[in-house]
Amino acid sequence: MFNKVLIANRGEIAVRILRACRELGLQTVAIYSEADRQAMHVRYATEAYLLGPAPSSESYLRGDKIIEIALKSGAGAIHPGYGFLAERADFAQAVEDAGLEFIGPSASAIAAMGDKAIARETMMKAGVPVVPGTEGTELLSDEELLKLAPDVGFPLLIKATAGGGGKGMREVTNIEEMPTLLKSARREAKAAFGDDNVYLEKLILGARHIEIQILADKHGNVVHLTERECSLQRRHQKLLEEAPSPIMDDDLRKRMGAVAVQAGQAVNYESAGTIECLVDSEKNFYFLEMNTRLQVEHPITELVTGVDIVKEQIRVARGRKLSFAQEDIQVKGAAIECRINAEDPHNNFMPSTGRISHIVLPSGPGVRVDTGVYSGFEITPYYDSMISKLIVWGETRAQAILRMRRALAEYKVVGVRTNIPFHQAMMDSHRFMGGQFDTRFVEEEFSMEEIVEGKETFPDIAAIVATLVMHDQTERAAHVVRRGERDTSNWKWLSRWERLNR
Amino acid sequence: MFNKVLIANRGEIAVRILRACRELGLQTVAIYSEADRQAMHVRYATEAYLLGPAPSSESYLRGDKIIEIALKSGAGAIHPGYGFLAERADFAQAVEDAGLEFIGPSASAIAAMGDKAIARETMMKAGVPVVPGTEGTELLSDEELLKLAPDVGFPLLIKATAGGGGKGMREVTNIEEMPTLLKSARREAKAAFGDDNVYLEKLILGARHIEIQILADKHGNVVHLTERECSLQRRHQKLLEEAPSPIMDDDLRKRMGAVAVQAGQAVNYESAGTIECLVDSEKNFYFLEMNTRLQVEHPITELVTGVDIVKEQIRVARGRKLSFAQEDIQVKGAAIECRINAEDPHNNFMPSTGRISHIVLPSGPGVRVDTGVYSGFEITPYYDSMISKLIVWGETRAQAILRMRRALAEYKVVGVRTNIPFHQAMMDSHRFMGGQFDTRFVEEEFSMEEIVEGKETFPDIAAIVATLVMHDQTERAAHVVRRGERDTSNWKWLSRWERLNR
Amino acid sequence: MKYITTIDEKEFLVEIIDDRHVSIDGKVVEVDFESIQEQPVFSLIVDEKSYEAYVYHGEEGLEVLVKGRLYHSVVEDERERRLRAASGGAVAQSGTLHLKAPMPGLIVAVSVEVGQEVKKGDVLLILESMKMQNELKSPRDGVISRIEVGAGDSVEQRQKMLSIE
Amino acid sequence: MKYITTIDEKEFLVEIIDDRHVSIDGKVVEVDFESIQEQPVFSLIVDEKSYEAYVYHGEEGLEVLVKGRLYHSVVEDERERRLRAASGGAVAQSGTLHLKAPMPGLIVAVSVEVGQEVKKGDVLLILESMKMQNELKSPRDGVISRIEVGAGDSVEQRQKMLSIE
Repeated sequence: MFNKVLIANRGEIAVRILRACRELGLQTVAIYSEADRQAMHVRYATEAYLLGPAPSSESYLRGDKIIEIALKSGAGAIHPGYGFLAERADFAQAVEDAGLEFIGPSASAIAAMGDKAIARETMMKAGVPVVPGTEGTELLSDEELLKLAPDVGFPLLIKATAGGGGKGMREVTNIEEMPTLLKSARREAKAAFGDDNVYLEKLILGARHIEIQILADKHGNVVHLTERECSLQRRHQKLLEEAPSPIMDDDLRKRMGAVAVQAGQAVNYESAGTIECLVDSEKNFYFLEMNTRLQVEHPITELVTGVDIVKEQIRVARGRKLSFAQEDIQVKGAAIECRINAEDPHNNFMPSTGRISHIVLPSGPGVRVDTGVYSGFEITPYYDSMISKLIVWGETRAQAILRMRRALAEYKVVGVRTNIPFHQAMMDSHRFMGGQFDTRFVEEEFSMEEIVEGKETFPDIAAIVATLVMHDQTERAAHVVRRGERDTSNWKWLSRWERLNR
Repeated sequence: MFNKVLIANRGEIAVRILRACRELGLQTVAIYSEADRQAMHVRYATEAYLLGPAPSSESYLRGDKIIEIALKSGAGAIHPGYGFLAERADFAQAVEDAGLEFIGPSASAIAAMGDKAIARETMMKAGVPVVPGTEGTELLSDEELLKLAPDVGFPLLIKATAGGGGKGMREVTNIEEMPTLLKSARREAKAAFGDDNVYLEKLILGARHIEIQILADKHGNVVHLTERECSLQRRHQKLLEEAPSPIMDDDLRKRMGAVAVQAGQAVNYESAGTIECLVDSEKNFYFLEMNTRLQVEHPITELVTGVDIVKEQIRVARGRKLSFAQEDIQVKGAAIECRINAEDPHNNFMPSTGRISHIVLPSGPGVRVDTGVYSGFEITPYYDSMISKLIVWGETRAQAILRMRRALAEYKVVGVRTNIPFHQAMMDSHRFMGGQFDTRFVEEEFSMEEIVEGKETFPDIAAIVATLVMHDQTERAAHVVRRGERDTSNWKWLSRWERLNR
Repeated sequence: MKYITTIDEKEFLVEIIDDRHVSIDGKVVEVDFESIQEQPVFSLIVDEKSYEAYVYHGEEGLEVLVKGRLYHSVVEDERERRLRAASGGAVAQSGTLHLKAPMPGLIVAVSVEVGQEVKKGDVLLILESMKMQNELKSPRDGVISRIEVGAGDSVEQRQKMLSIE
Repeated sequence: MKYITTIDEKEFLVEIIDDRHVSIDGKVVEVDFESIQEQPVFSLIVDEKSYEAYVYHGEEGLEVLVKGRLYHSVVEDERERRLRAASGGAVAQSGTLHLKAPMPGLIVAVSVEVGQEVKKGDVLLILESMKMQNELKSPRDGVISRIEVGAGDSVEQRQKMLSIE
């Protein structure tokens, strides 16, 4: 049984896993690219090894090097987190071949479920409804896909077979634009997963994206931890998730949960996994894909069920039985997660790079922040733009929303733009409050500007502050004020502040 | 029904209450002394009013001025927090007389229960066992107390009638030392509560300090939220609390809960309150006192029951019924709170004043921090030394302990000494882990040094770090290195750091 | 001292009277302004209303975050204002605009050609960065006068990519 | 460059060889030392073991917090060490010790008299501050040579209260 874990990831999820290991009394090995030498996960781990240059292909995607480091450091297990190598069956196999424990499902389960086309076929065979699309598991060329597209019907989606997180995904409304979109989807998939294969799927309109979390051990126990509502997306990237789903009822939860457990059993699943489904307005659900790894949004499930999913993953990887049974899982209260991205919501969600000169995290009752950044952290263009996850719990959905408003108001990031204003507008949106939305809501019906417009603004206060700050700065420059311990000026100025902002 | 609340307090509890108000959509009024102009609670509130100079007697104890500000600002209610005016019946009465809502029990309930001597009598009449002591409710002179002492029996405790939090409390082992101890107890009580009356109570040896949280509304509903274990104290100051108590069983919980509810009903109690008891090794319990206010340690109850006590206080003050009944209260998992004090545990817990030049709060799953301090905060000698509360939740007590270890390791405070090393040693103590302790444990049996001694140390690492830092500093001073954006030196130095530490 | 302070295109006349008083558009208000130690944070109490402001230098002027909203400010004293007025004021508005890369990345596609007329909001090019394809749009109407990058090029942050007359 | 670095009374001979190598008590180790931006925090990786250190200036020398433990350090180069050795080194140890107030407060009681012999750990006086009565104990054996405060006095931080020979 292993006592040292290598975490093959970076950012908030590396820190999340390190925390779980520490709480289990396990030693930890961090790996890092040259861009991440100062990162929290490097400082937080027992050991840290340099992987290579900043680009993922030369660092976090170097499975060979990672296994080499695991062996050298004496780590008995590798936790892949999400993204990077998390859903690469070849990596899982290589880890196993090296005599190490892969904290996740078996390579064969990843191959069966991780490949979206094979997964669809597996589920169809098990009698689970799937979204219509290109059936079969062979890899298809652009020519073949263009030929199959009219049968699937427009609008349709191009999806990466190795995919997840909306990467390599394109929406196609007609055959004419399809060749170009195929090309860009393949390019993005290649960059994100090192695999440019894609398949087609019918686009179901008015649907909600609801997923079921499962956990399974090596002893054949598969339990589902109920659902997460993930319909709020932009360009197929989830922005905000909640548990439970506002549309869920006991019957639907039972049915979806049963299918999720069945899906896990069909591939002898082990560890944490997620069954993603589309649910239409009649509450019919369709299997979409299975993510054979930890999800970004796993914390909301942790908050409503009380189960620590990452610790449980590690426990079952060590051969233990699940610490709970299906009947122990009860949903209590409601949880919401806002993904805080370094993106400017006022400017088409353009990613924002640069140094976070100052950050204030919200805290207090019912608030959890999972992050890997800190005051002084440099956001580089090499990795994705998510800098943290803000997660709240409330006794009811309404209280969770009110708490999220409070937490967002406390969250301050100086130096880069973030999508906090987007989340604030969402928390004020009547459609969101009413639970009335589908997967197209953010892109097609939600207007941040409209919601912001109605709010009270304080341009006069901003004017006073800006003027006092500039005035003081000018005065100082002119008089070369001596900087003593005590400054009697009322709008005294900090040299650090000046230095930071010049 | 009020829509604006004045918070008659400072520090972490003011921030806690402000957060609750914000989550309820209420406007807030902060008050502050001259020492607290930069404080978080001032910046966090909708409005802020200066009270007066730093000493409490000229600021946070000025009830008259606070009511005046409430009226001026249009606040309809006052939340007193804990300490300061929270248990002053005259203040509660004055608030009511001014036509404002006091977020707490009625003046008569405070008078009946807040005065420890009257409370004892009330409970005795209701048939609840109390710790033997000076019975009766008249105020006693030193002479009278000295005469009664032998009947109570030594060892005994001198306690402030207006008291709480160990202030004005003294342990007496013989009659000879009693006059001096009476004097110092009265002086401390006067300073803390503006009232120097004291009474005597037998000291029960080997006892645990266990308290029951109650909540009551204006409609006669009184519910208890189960117990908190508060035996870990030093000089009668709680240092660390947990819920549930390791010694609790269903029967004892039921009996103690019933008595707590009965105590509340006896005085038509409203709002949050706590029944403090001593429990001896045979699980007999004795009523000690009732705290007619929010407790410092309320968050651990919030974490195991899911009830937001502060929000519930505000709701019932607005005339609402309690949002739950007794049967809804279930204990889930375990919670621990460590009070983080600016005290040097290596030097007799001497308070530490000065500026917090840098602070890193722990975060992530199951961790909550309630605090009013930040990087740059100045700890003054005017108020108490508690700078924050670190609270964790775990599925089991063992997991909560492991999580607390993790969180304490993440908690970094630079610039002042804190008692974090004390808590770390406690989390490593076998006696604590086994739940085997009483109220004398910290003072008489716990040795931080002994526990720390067994741990691995890193003097060589400290030596390398110190040398590299000094070397770099010297080099810089000698060569007057130009400070460019990019510094090629490997142990580059930050001017802010230098400035901070010179 | 008098200043003309522009907040998101709205002008305010702000006069600093003394340490506790400011007039804004002629109205005198009592201010209690405090810099929070070690942080780019200011606390302003005006008529007992409490405001917390996070302030940092932006492209031009200060960025001020108040109650969840970011305000762009330009503060000028009377002399600066006169100088700018004399030099023609908003001339830059109608001159050449250089589109610079907001972050390092890879040019996926350039959607315009030299000589092409563009409207505000038209997509000019697609820049791949942070694993996302980002459409860069025209900030105003104009004509493309120069293109300095092509599909497949890597660009550095703030590198000039194309110009609009 | 060679240094004699004292950590909590234990001496280390530390030589800085180059940017990546240090020898400690004669043993050469590879170090990767990095200052974290904006924070008094350093990351040190030695033989792939990762250490995070919080460093600040204490009364004398640097205070270094590593893995939850605070180390007091004094770093001297060879020249400084020689100078100190020449001037008698630990002389201050046996000279006069001035007890200063660790924080502002009120003297509740003075438990000793001038001329009285005290042992290390004996209570010298009681200082009330932060709503607590704090016993100040003698840091070493000696004789009280001077008392400058009495019960009821207010003292400022670092004010001299009494002296021990």
